Amino acid sequence: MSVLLFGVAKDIAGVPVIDIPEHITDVAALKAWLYNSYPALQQLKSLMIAVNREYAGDGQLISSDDEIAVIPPVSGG
Amino acid sequence: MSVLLFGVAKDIAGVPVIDIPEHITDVAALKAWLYNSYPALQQLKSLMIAVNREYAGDGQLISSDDEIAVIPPVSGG
Amino acid sequence: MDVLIKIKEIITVQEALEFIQAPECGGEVIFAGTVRNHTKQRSVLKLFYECYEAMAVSEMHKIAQQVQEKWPVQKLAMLHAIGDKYPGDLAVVIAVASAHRGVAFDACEFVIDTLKETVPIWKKEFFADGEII
Amino acid sequence: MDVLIKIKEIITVQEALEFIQAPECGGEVIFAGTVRNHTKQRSVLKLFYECYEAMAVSEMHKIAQQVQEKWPVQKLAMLHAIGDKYPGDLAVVIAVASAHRGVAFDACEFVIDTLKETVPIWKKEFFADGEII
Repeated sequence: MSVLLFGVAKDIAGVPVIDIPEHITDVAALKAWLYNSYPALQQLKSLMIAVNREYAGDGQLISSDDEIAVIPPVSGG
Repeated sequence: MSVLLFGVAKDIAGVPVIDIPEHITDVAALKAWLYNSYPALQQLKSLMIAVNREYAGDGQLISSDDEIAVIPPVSGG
Repeated sequence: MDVLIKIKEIITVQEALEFIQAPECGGEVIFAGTVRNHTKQRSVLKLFYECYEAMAVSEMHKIAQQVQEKWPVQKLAMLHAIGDKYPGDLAVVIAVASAHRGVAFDACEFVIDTLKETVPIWKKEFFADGEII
Repeated sequence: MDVLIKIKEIITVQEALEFIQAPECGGEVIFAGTVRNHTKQRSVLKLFYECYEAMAVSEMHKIAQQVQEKWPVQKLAMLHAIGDKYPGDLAVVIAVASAHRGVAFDACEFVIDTLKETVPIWKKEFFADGEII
């Protein structure tokens, strides 16, 4: 299952797309896996996950059919 | 002593400048004279007098050296 | 604070925008007031703006002075049109540049609100039904 | 309400202004956010803006939807620049047209505040001292 990375999350991982293990089936598990794999992410003020271009809550299920993205604190404008 | 008229005050008087009697020596007297001479002015929401390009209170003295203007409700913008 | 004040036949947003450009400012707020084609459900043909120019400029400078006392604003442009103005034409432009956008919004709204209350400019409305107010 | 949403390399105030022109609207408020030459007392060389474009456009449409529910706004333009931006360059333009100016001020400030909170766009700051944040 692939996950898109943006902003400083992309810089921390060093790549714009990562593959995550298949046993991850919800947003909470994805966040836990990300914090464990890339500890520098823990220093961010927030870390949101978007599923199919919508901000997702921790309980939301994810599958390989979804477009999943890691959204660090936004800074547009 | 001459007085400048603007906006609807000018339309009511029919001219942009009027002469007022010399016995008028303050703003209150000028307003009273204006309301008496042009009763239609009484229907305006407000009538301000400017002396030397500054809004003037009723007690302010006026003389023929001053630039005196009648300011009906403004409607710029 | 740098201030541009003008009362003239034709004004443009561009002139105000160019004046307030400053690399030390991040937030620019512009108010543009244009002539509407109706007011209170009545169709408007045109407006005619006139002013007591010397006093109007003096009152606009007083507003600028108040802005400077209240907010950290770097640039302020106040342009007002006079003469015949048709629906869609610009009547007034207020442009404010500040390092912070909240300040620019507050100052810009204060300027247009105060201008409408204190600056000796008058409009005459020509309605489609022939009435003139 | 008519809405113009664009994310692209070069944006102009003119494009937003032209879009919101409407003879039935008297009050237009424009916010222009430009790149400052310093931030927190440090000299800025440039910013680099990137976005998650499909989601950014979707979030901008959600903001437009909220505006429509809250205020009688006729026109709304939201333009955001991406790529390298230097001091003085435009980063964002929000333009709102309404029949009444108070509404236009409130809606414009709401849009830029919300955009900064919810729209997935990121800037990287390149400082004169060599640091990149």
